[in-house]
Amino acid sequence: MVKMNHMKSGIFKIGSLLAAFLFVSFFGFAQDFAPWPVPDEASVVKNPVEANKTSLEAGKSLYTLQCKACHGETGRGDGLIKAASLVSENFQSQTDGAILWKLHQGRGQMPSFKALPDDQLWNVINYVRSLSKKPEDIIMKNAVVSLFFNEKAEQKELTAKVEQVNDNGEKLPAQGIKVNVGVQKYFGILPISSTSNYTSENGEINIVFPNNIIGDENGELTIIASVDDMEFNPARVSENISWGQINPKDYWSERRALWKNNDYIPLWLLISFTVGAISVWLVIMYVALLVRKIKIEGDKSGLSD
Amino acid sequence: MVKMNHMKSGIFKIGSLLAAFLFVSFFGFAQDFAPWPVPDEASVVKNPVEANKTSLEAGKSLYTLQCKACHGETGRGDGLIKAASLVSENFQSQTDGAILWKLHQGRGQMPSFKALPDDQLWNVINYVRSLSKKPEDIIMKNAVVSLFFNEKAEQKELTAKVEQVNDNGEKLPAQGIKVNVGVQKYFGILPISSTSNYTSENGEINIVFPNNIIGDENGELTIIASVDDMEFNPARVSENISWGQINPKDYWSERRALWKNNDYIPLWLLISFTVGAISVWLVIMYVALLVRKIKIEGDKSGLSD
Amino acid sequence: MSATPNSTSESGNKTYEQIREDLIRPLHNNSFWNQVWIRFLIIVIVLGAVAYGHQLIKGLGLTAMRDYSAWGMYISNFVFWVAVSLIGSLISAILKLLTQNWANPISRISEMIALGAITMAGASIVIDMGRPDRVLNIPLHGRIQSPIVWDFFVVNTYLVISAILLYLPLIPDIAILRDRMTKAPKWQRKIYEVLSIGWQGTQEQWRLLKKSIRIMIILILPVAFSIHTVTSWLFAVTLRTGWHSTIFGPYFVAGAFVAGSAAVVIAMYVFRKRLKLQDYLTDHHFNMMNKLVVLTLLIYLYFNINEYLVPGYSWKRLDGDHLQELLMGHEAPLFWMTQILGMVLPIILLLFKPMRKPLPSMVIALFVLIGAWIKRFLIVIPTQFHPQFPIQNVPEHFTHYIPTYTEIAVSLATLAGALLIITMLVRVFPVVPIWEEAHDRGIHKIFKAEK
Amino acid sequence: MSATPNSTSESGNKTYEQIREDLIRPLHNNSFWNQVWIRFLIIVIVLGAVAYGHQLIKGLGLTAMRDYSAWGMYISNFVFWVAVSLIGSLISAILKLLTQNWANPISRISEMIALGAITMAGASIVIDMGRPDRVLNIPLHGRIQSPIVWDFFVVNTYLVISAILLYLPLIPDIAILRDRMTKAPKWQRKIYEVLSIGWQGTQEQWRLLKKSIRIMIILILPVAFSIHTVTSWLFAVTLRTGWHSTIFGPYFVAGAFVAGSAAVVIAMYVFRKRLKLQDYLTDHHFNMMNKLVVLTLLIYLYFNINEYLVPGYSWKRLDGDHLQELLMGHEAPLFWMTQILGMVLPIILLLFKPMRKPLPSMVIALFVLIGAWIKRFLIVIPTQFHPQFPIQNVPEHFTHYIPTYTEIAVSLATLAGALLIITMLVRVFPVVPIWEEAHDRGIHKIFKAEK
Repeated sequence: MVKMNHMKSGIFKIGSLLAAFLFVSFFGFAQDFAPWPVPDEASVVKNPVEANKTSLEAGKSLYTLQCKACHGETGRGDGLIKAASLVSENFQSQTDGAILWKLHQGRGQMPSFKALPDDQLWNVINYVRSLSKKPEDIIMKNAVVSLFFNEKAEQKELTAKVEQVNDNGEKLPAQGIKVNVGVQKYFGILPISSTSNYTSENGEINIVFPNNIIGDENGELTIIASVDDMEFNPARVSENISWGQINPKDYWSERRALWKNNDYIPLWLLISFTVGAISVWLVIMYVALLVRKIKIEGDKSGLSD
Repeated sequence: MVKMNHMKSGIFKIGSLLAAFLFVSFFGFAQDFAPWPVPDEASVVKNPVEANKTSLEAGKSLYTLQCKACHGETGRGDGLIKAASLVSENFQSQTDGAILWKLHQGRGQMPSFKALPDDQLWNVINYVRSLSKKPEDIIMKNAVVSLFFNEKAEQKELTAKVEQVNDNGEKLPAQGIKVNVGVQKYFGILPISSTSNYTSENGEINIVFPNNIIGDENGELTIIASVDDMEFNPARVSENISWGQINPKDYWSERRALWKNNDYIPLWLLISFTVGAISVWLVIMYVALLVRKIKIEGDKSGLSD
Repeated sequence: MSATPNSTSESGNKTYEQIREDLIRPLHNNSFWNQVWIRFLIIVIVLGAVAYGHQLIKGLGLTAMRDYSAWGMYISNFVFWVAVSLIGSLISAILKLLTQNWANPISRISEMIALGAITMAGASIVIDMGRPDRVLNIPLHGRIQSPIVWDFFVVNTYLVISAILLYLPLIPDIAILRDRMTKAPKWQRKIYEVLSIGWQGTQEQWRLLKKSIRIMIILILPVAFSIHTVTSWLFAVTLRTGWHSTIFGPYFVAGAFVAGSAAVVIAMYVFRKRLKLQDYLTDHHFNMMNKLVVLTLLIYLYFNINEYLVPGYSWKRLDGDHLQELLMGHEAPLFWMTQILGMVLPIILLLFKPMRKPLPSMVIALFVLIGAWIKRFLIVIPTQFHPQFPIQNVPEHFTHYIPTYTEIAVSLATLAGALLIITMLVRVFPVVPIWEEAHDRGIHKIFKAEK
Repeated sequence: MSATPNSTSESGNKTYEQIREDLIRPLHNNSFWNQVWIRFLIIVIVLGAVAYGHQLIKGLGLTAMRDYSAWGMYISNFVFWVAVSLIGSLISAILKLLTQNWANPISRISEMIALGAITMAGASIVIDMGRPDRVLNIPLHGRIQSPIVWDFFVVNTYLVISAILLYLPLIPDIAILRDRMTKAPKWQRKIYEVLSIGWQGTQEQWRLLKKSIRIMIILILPVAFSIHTVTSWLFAVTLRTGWHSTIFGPYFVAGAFVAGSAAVVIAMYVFRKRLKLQDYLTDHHFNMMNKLVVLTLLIYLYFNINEYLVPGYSWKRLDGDHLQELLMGHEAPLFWMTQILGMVLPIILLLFKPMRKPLPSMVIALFVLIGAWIKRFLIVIPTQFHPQFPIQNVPEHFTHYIPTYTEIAVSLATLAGALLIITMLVRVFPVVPIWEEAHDRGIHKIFKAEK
């Protein structure tokens, strides 16, 4: 019985180990949303950076790089993994200092950002604060963006012009506005403007268009320009132009039927698969029939015994 | 015996067929250099195109495309396959009309060029005539070429300048000279100038430098500009500049020892190969020893019999 | 390997009754240890089920699968189970067609392992789905061009064929059990009654049975090759570095025979010890079976050399990145451990006859089997960290894969599941075929009316 | 395939003397037809030698090899001969180790074919060299990293091993010939005298001989696999589309067994007819040998599916270009002809027993063998017309490859050379092993002192 008791305790050990594994696993998950107390001395730290446009823009770009993936574009915690909402009452009620402390610490899936200079983190905090402001709190200006194409002998140039629209419908060139220009590709927009493209005093940015972008079979491309400025409502324009390299319509890649839906299924494949599948199952059924015969034979023989 | 005769004749048939094959094969080869008579009415045709610079240049580029591979750069018949020399007495003694006729006809490995317009063929004939002129027949001018680099915010520009050097050492800008500009790559020069780059009146050509050329680990490139004009002696300049994309020194591709010489042989390969090879031959020798033992055993046993 | 035509061994000559009782005896054995083992397996399965339930509710976020490694431990388990399941066809079909009669007493063990493994292969795929309720969409709306559809078809077909191939040679044995196991619980006697389908051993019944078995061992071969080749194509037809390899089909099949053979050696050892079958699973069987392990390992080694040397010689950029990680970088310790402890060393050791005895060969087989699992992990996971298009804006911890407790718990449950299936089969059916064993020993008594 | 343990057949029981005389008789036969055949082969060889001499003087410009197809017919011949030569190891080593005794009477035929083929494989490589006098630079200055060096080593090693493996089982037979062929020409008697190395058939001699044979049939296996795997790597380790394929090693080995088995069936048919060996190369042997052909064809079909489906599914640009040419374009007629007439149709036909009779199976084997040659041509040549870097400034006729008369004449001479080697071997040595045949029929008379 000693042996048995020993054994039983062994089982219980393994069992409880497994249970502990699972518990830790679940708890480890739940933990992310457990309270996260901040020391008082950290909470009282004041944010030295003014939430001006520069700070907000810098904060936004850092947020996009480091935070967006988990916390989501609008900070609602709806990124790739489940993360805390940054627009919740709960979050926004903290002091800036408390947020900075958390950024320094990190916890669970949230990494520590101690390596980044504090002023950059303050920018992010300013930006995160701005996320919770309701849209109606801010008066957004309106703008229109337009595209001009200019083809010289050896070089293609593209001009994007941003004009601010006044309340009375007047258009005036808007200076210092960031404009993103890109080419529509299969999986998104390929940027062709640099990240620091701000409009000049006449509201324009000029971009030398690269020669190596592949278009459709006519070399046609869709160019998209959009205003990326916190004080303006989103504005965007898209134009088509044949500035791309010609992508010859390739019969075989068009017909790469194996990658397409069932309407394009190659006959040889349909036949091989169907014939193969049916014959295997016909043989199985034939064997089932043989087994049935064995049973019938047994019943007969059993009777005659 | 009828059967035997029949058989014999069969063997002879197959044999003579094979012999004929071989004969045709050898003769077909020799034929290329056999006389190639031209009808009189073809020989008397006059060349209507003057052998001026335009004609010679057009002729040269067509020659490079269609003739050079076999007849060689200088027409000595030393191209990829053995072909007739175009600078020989024998060849040059023909009339232009006779050459045109041969270009039209083609023979053996020499294809017919009937598909090309006659005036282009005349250009080639003019050029081929020029090949046999001894260098001292032509007075070549001297030129120097120099390179200037100009880097704007977003764009790199390169200027190649050609100056003609007079007998008294003066340099004057040379207009209308073709300049080839390229980047030195592993297997040759990658052209970055278009084929129709002729210098402007100040002796310059300007080239927008492409951004996508890969340099060495510092992005350094060697730019080569050369004068390509029939009236000038060859002139060439090469300069280094860090305009290329950086090609990070890749430890593993540097060390791709399998592609290198025996000094770089990886130890594991040396050991596997040597050990494998030696052990196989040791086993073979062991079996040879066993066979020797069989012989010794046989001799013994044979004696005792 | 060379075979001795007759598998009689040191056990001497036994009568039919002795053989029958020897092989039936384990079915009466409902020992404490057996109970403990079964309950342990059930606990593991229940814990895994809880973890799976949690995953079902919370989603695959509970696993470590992310943008890079969209396939994780579950898929490498799937490949592993498919691999192990192939052993049924190797031993029951290939060796039988090659008239290697020494393998007859082992054939049922291999079929039981095959059935347990292929069931868990199917389970692993469903476990890997975020929405398992949509599994029927595969046959209903699947693209026939997709290897997933082929795989769905062959896995299910192989499951059915494995079950039939286990069942058919069991019929005469079940009839014996029906007649002999009169003291067994009612449910068990009912099973025997139904499954023996009125077997009387008449000449006609034998003819029909032998014909059925013959058909099935031929049919299982193309299906077995298909199942693992198609499984390999799930990887190989993508353009991904490390997967897009023409050799993958035969490479996977060769690896499967290694994993399955090792599993059989382990099972043989356990059954021999626990069920006291020393007279039926003799040293000779271990000797021959381990020669088979060496043979499969040598073939697998040959395929490994081809799989790594060809891209390794050319060292294309992405191939090079992948191979550097695998052969010299982050994955190298695990990789070389697997290759050496799971392949090279077993080959060398098993060339010596003493190593082919039960205990040492079982230990070696354990290394081979664990190596086989790690190898599949290495084929599935690290490959995904060298995508042809960069993946952007992901947190740093997406760039490596460490299975979560949920995945580990669920995976352990599939292992326990397979073991439970095998255990229950061994509880109810004799692990060595009674009639075949008697027949191989020259006893034809039970073949009532056989010619 | 399944084997019957004993290969005695419809010929009934013969005495040892009958067997000996039956198998020696062909050696006396110096018929008119035989003379014609030998002279015909010599004429073809002389013509080929003239063509080769011409090539030697004029250079490889006489061949159709140019910038694109830098490898031509000579290299595809080389691959073909290497492939055929592997049959020696399959029949003499693999089948023997698998105790498939039915193959014993065929083993010497397969070894003779192997020797003829491997000699011509070596010759083909030298023929392909523009400066054959520099062949010794390979072992002297070769880069050990280069598969060419490995190939040089294994081809020569395999040549030696093939010769030894042909010679060893011949020793007892040569001793018989030494004693019986007293009326043979002097040179022939001298050969027997020397090569029989004083064989007396003592127990010790038998022990040593059997040990030697056993060692050699194990040694030949890794060397045989190496030779064709390394030959495949000559292609596979380059980055060329259509060659850079991890499966190439086993794919070539599988194809080799197909080509060799077909060659054996043809040789069996010819020897049976010409040497009147109906009692020794029976319908049973044809039946079994053709089952082997089907098995090798099925394995080869499996590798073919993997080799074409994996890149065909992904259809990368250059793969696509190559496969389009091969499957649907310029090479498609030849490709599908080869695949269907040389693989699929033979598989289907040989499943029916009447097709495995001597005459029909010989015709099928001819198709298989010709298909095997064309397949190698298709692997070597068309692939080269899709280079990764464009080739510039070449005449239009460089962009396709049609062998010149020189190449055809030289290639025919290598074929004649292999046939001449086999013919001369058959002239001097018995094609079916006398002592093994007697032994298999239960006659132990000649094993003087064997236990």
